[in-house]
Amino acid sequence: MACKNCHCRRSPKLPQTYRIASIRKETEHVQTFTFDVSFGAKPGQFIMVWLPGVDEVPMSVAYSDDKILKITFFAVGDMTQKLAACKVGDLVGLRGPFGTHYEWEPKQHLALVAGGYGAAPMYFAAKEAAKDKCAIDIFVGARSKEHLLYIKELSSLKGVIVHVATDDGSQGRKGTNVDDLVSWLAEAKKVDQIFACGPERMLVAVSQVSAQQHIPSQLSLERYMKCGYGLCGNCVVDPLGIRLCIDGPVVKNDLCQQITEFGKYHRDDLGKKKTF
Amino acid sequence: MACKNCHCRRSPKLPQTYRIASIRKETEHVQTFTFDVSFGAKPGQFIMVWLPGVDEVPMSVAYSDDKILKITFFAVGDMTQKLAACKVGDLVGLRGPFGTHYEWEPKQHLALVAGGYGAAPMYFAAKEAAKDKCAIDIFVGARSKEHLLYIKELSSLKGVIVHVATDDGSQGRKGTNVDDLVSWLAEAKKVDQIFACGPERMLVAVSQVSAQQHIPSQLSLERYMKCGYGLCGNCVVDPLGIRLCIDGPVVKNDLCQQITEFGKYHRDDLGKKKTF
Amino acid sequence: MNLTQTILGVEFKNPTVLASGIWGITASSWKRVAANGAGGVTTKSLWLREHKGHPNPTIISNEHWTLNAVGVPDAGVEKAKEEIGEYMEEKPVPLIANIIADSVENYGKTAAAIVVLQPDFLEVNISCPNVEDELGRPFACSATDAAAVTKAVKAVSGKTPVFIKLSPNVQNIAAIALACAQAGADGFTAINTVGPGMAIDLRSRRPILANRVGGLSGPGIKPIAVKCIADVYAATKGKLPIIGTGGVHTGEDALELMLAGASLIGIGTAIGERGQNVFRSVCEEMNAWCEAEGVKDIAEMVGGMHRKNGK
Amino acid sequence: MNLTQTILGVEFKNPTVLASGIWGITASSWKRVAANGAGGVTTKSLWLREHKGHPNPTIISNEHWTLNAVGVPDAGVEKAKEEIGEYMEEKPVPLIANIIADSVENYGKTAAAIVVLQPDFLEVNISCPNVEDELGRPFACSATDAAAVTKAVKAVSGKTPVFIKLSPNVQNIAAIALACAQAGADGFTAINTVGPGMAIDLRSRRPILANRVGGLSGPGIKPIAVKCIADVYAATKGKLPIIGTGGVHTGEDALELMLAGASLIGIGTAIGERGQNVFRSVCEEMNAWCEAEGVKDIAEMVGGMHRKNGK
Ligand SMILES: Cc1cc2nc3c(=O)[nH]c(=O)nc-3n(C[C@H](O)[C@H](O)[C@H](O)COP(=O)(O)OP(=O)(O)OC[C@H]3O[C@@H](n4cnc5c(N)ncnc54)[C@H](O)[C@@H]3O)c2cc1C
Ligand SMILES: Cc1cc2nc3c(=O)[nH]c(=O)nc-3n(C[C@H](O)[C@H](O)[C@H](O)COP(=O)(O)OP(=O)(O)OC[C@H]3O[C@@H](n4cnc5c(N)ncnc54)[C@H](O)[C@@H]3O)c2cc1C
Ligand SMILES: Cc1cc2nc3c(=O)[nH]c(=O)nc-3n(C[C@H](O)[C@H](O)[C@H](O)COP(=O)(O)O)c2cc1C
Ligand SMILES: Cc1cc2nc3c(=O)[nH]c(=O)nc-3n(C[C@H](O)[C@H](O)[C@H](O)COP(=O)(O)O)c2cc1C
Ligand code: FES
Ligand code: FES
Repeated sequence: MACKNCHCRRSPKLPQTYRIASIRKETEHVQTFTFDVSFGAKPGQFIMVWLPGVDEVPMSVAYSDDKILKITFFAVGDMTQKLAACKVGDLVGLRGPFGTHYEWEPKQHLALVAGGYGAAPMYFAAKEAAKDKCAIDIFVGARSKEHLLYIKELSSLKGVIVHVATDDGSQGRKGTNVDDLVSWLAEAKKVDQIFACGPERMLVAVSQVSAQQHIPSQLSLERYMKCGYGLCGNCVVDPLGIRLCIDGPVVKNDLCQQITEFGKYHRDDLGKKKTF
Repeated sequence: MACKNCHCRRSPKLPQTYRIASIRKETEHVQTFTFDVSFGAKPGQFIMVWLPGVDEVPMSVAYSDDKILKITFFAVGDMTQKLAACKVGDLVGLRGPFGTHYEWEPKQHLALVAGGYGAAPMYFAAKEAAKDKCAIDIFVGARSKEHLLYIKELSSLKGVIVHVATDDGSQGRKGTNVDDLVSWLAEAKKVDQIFACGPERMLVAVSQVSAQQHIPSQLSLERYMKCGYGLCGNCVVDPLGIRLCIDGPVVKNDLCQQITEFGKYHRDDLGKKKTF
Repeated sequence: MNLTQTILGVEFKNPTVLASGIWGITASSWKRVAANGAGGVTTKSLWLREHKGHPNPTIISNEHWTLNAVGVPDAGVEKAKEEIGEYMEEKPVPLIANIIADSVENYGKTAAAIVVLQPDFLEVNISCPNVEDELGRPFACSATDAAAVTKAVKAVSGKTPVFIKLSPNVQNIAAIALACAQAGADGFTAINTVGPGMAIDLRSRRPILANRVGGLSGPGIKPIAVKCIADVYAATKGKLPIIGTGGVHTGEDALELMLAGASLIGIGTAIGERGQNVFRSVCEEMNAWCEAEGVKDIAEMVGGMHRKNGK
Repeated sequence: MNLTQTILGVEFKNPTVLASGIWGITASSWKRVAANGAGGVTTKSLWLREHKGHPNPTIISNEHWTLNAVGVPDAGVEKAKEEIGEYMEEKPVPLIANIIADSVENYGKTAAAIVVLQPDFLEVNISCPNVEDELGRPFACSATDAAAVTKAVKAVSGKTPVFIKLSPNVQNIAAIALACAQAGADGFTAINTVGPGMAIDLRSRRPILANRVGGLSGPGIKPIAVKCIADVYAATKGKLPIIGTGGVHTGEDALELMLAGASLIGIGTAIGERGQNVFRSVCEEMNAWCEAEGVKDIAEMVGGMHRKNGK
């Protein structure tokens, strides 16, 4: 009923299943699913992904235009492993998009920091920002070569310079992508903003760099999400009490620095604190 | 919830009470109530008028603009008599507008035929059509002088010629307003359309004139109405099965002539046929 | 793609039927609704003798719900004879005669008086929430009462299939459906209106409906209809057809009720919002969805939710 | 115009309170909601011991309704102590602690464990329709059960007022309210979610909620809330305060529930549509309406429907 034109039931708050149009295996544990449906999502926003009979979890939008939607995910637990076992044509429920997104001005110089599956939304951000004539340096990090994501796609974007770092040095610089960023910045590189998406410890490092060097940054935070639209309260952070499905996942560092639990703990589905 | 701007509950299908802003006694049994609320109604449309604790009945819009709404009513039975006993400041529920309205083209020559409280909506039509530079001859009829309505208001409208007829000849021509119309038409007067509002037997006469002389006409039909928006089915007419709250009250004569019950019977609140 | 549904031997050119109490109080109305694309029509609830409804206001809506307390007015069996008789001469689509009464005995009498008019189905309204002040708690709220009415109607209904119209306002609709099934019900209509509910005018501080309370219908009740249909379907193992009714506005709504277990789809309140073309539109939308999804026959959808993999 | 309400000695700066289970699972959330203008906050239902909720999807909505089957997850009394303790240090607005349990005995134990944290009111959730598979029919569906829970809680609640949260999914809410009142209830919260209902995904043909069914909230249920509040108010002769909850999105909705008999107004689902400012907006809208109508004190509105001429 939400779709005024065709009287279909498309509502951002009600999942509807779509067939997986194509699957790309990115690494051993990471895949990208493409769906032939437009969600009009912006980089940094997320979608609730439902596998009927299993679970529904939040996932960043890896790409979205007026025809398709992509998600890139890591098979980490029950739901994501079952999702990884899906084949083209299988049904996956989607609803959204939810939350805040990365924001930039045309022609800005942006430094993007991507860890793990964070490379997917960062690719989406890079692609869109490049359209706005932004100059982009992206710092992709992973444990090792095999875990690097979206390197080829990022390299193919005009105006985007890709910096690679691996913990074991199997590709690019040895060390973390944040170390890489820091030394790059030390070479007197000026950037207008830093965007980051990845594990919380990486975000903490970026947040510190951002604060110390007075470079505005936008960080994508993950918390346990049930509804995605502000009702369940599971995604709140201390001590602000804000809901990260509404005021996040992308938060400006100024706000992030007021989140005392940042880098320390998050809450599970019962609201219990879990330290990182 | 229907009003997107102010989050008030204004919905055309949900009555809300308003205070009577002013009362004008038109004749012994007829009064006009003015409300300071805009319903955006067009001439010929009706409003459901609710007197809390008593009843809710349909009434033609006697006047509507972006500030006020007027109804003119005849104290005929329980509800309308109690309504007539109301004072300025008393609460009356209103919802609508409902139904079809009179339609004209700019600069047309219109003959309006008004019987009883039908003079009120006809005044509204005349006023609006005059704005569109229509030439208007209005034939107002009543039993006698004391029952004539809206003569002064009509006479004050530019481009409107008022013809009065009374059964007893106490004012204007003696006879019915339809007789008056017929003789006027016989004087080779050409009109583009006839509009009529009044007792059903008057409408029948107008309908015949309209058909015989091949002048398109629009007639306002009254049937028992509960919902006003197409659900209850109480206002249907045989044999078409159309609902007069939706496809009426104003019907073109072509359609009217297909209504076999027209002038013969109507149905009460139980759906039982009542002959006129 | 085939929208035809043959239910207990009666063919419906599509699954949509006019719900009871909306629009359909005369033969000409049923014909008009049929001409607008409905697969079947249901009469307003018919009483044996004349029955007064409530004073107005009786029907009010906003975009989320409709509240009604029409109070089931009817002129009695003589009028029904005239109207149904007239309709039967042409009968463009099947007619479902909905009956109501104030006692088990009178349900039997009314059924007997109506069944001779040869409607395709009898639908027994034991679930109207708007006549509680007058009649007490609806028969549909007790398995014993519901079964007793079913038995009384079945005793006189002959070959005409009997659908019991159930109330959602019960603790266990499955138990009530089962009791009716055991008493011989041939099918169910689910659901009648929800609640009842109330709306108050702020300035006058008065309930708007003259009856103070009225049953809820419209898009707000669809999830309750789906749940009730699913419960009834599961309880009767999908053996008895269900006329799913409640909050259907679109083809997708209709398909959702069918997946829950409905074979036919009642449409009432949506007429107020989508107009008389709602039947045709809902069918077009069902058709478009089925075509896109490779569903060849609408019957495939019925009860799909209850089968492994939905097939 | 005065929006302050003093209920059983507790002052609320305005009648809006955060409804249980929405947003409010941490101290920081309650503070945030208070900062957004709520007159009071209610905790999510608290269990004595850790209680798992249902798998996702647990909350889905369209413009008419929200269905939830969160399944009342909670980490147990230890977490409650920590969070309530933290909140109480500042306590910007009154706190209503909502408790739940699986037996009469455990309601008593949970109440005892929570009352020592000195919430302003205890609200006893005996009406959650989403844990029926686990717990059976809610206690709120039987006058005897509801009264037994009330008694158990009252036995340990000391001076803390006890509000019983009622279910609309019953034949006679007045009878249940009366039984609770006789068992010592100090007030009521009406209503918990309606139904339950179900929504099915068409392509997969599966119920969307992992729990298959969930309780309805949001604008579609407001008329049911109004009716239930009016019934409870009438049954208890307006002597016990009611926290009216269900489908309130606007100031006019809030006023409607107050006319039916509510002294305070719970707001839940509307947060999803109108955002965190809904409390402030609803208050502004109430204020504007009252100013225009010459209502000087919001308390005037409470139960207005039941008085002659509404005054
Ligand atoms: C805003 C946001 C964006 C995300 N984007 C992506 C993405 O693009 N790709 C990707 O692979 N993963 C993403 N995640 C993480 C993803 O949601 C989890 O990997 C997924 O939920 C794991 O579920 P599981 O059943 O496989 O594992 P489980 O074994 O159930 O859980 C593994 C971990 O995932 C977390 N998790 C489980 N359910 C949820 C939930 N409902 N909400 C949040 N966290 C949960 C748990 O905290 C746990 O630590 C994102 C999370 C958030 C909050
Ligand atoms: C489209 C339309 C426009 C109308 N416009 C006007 C108007 O501008 N001024 C005016 O004075 N009257 C108007 N009427 C007629 C008005 O509705 C009745 O006069 C009024 O309902 C009488 O109610 P009562 O209780 O006073 O009389 P009752 O004694 O109850 O009834 C007197 C007559 O009014 C009719 N009536 C009663 N209730 C209704 C109802 N719900 N719907 C239709 N007819 C009803 C009955 O058929 C009866 O013949 C209009 C009617 C319709 C259908
Ligand atoms: C105005 C109105 C009148 C109704 N009258 C009857 C009736 O006479 N008999 C009956 O069985 N159901 C009656 N109903 C219930 C409907 O048939 C239907 O079960 C209910 O409205 C839910 O469907 P909907 O949401 O499509 O309207 C009525 C409903 C409305 C809105
Ligand atoms: C997501 C969600 C979770 C809820 N959890 C609880 C709960 O834990 N305890 C409770 O008593 N009520 C709970 N409720 C019911 C609400 O408190 C409230 O009674 C109901 O939603 C009606 O109000 P609303 O329409 O304003 O949301 C929940 C409702 C929703 C939507
Ligand atoms: S995910 Fe439910 S409030 Fe954020
Ligand atoms: S007045 Fe109800 S259908 Fe016309």
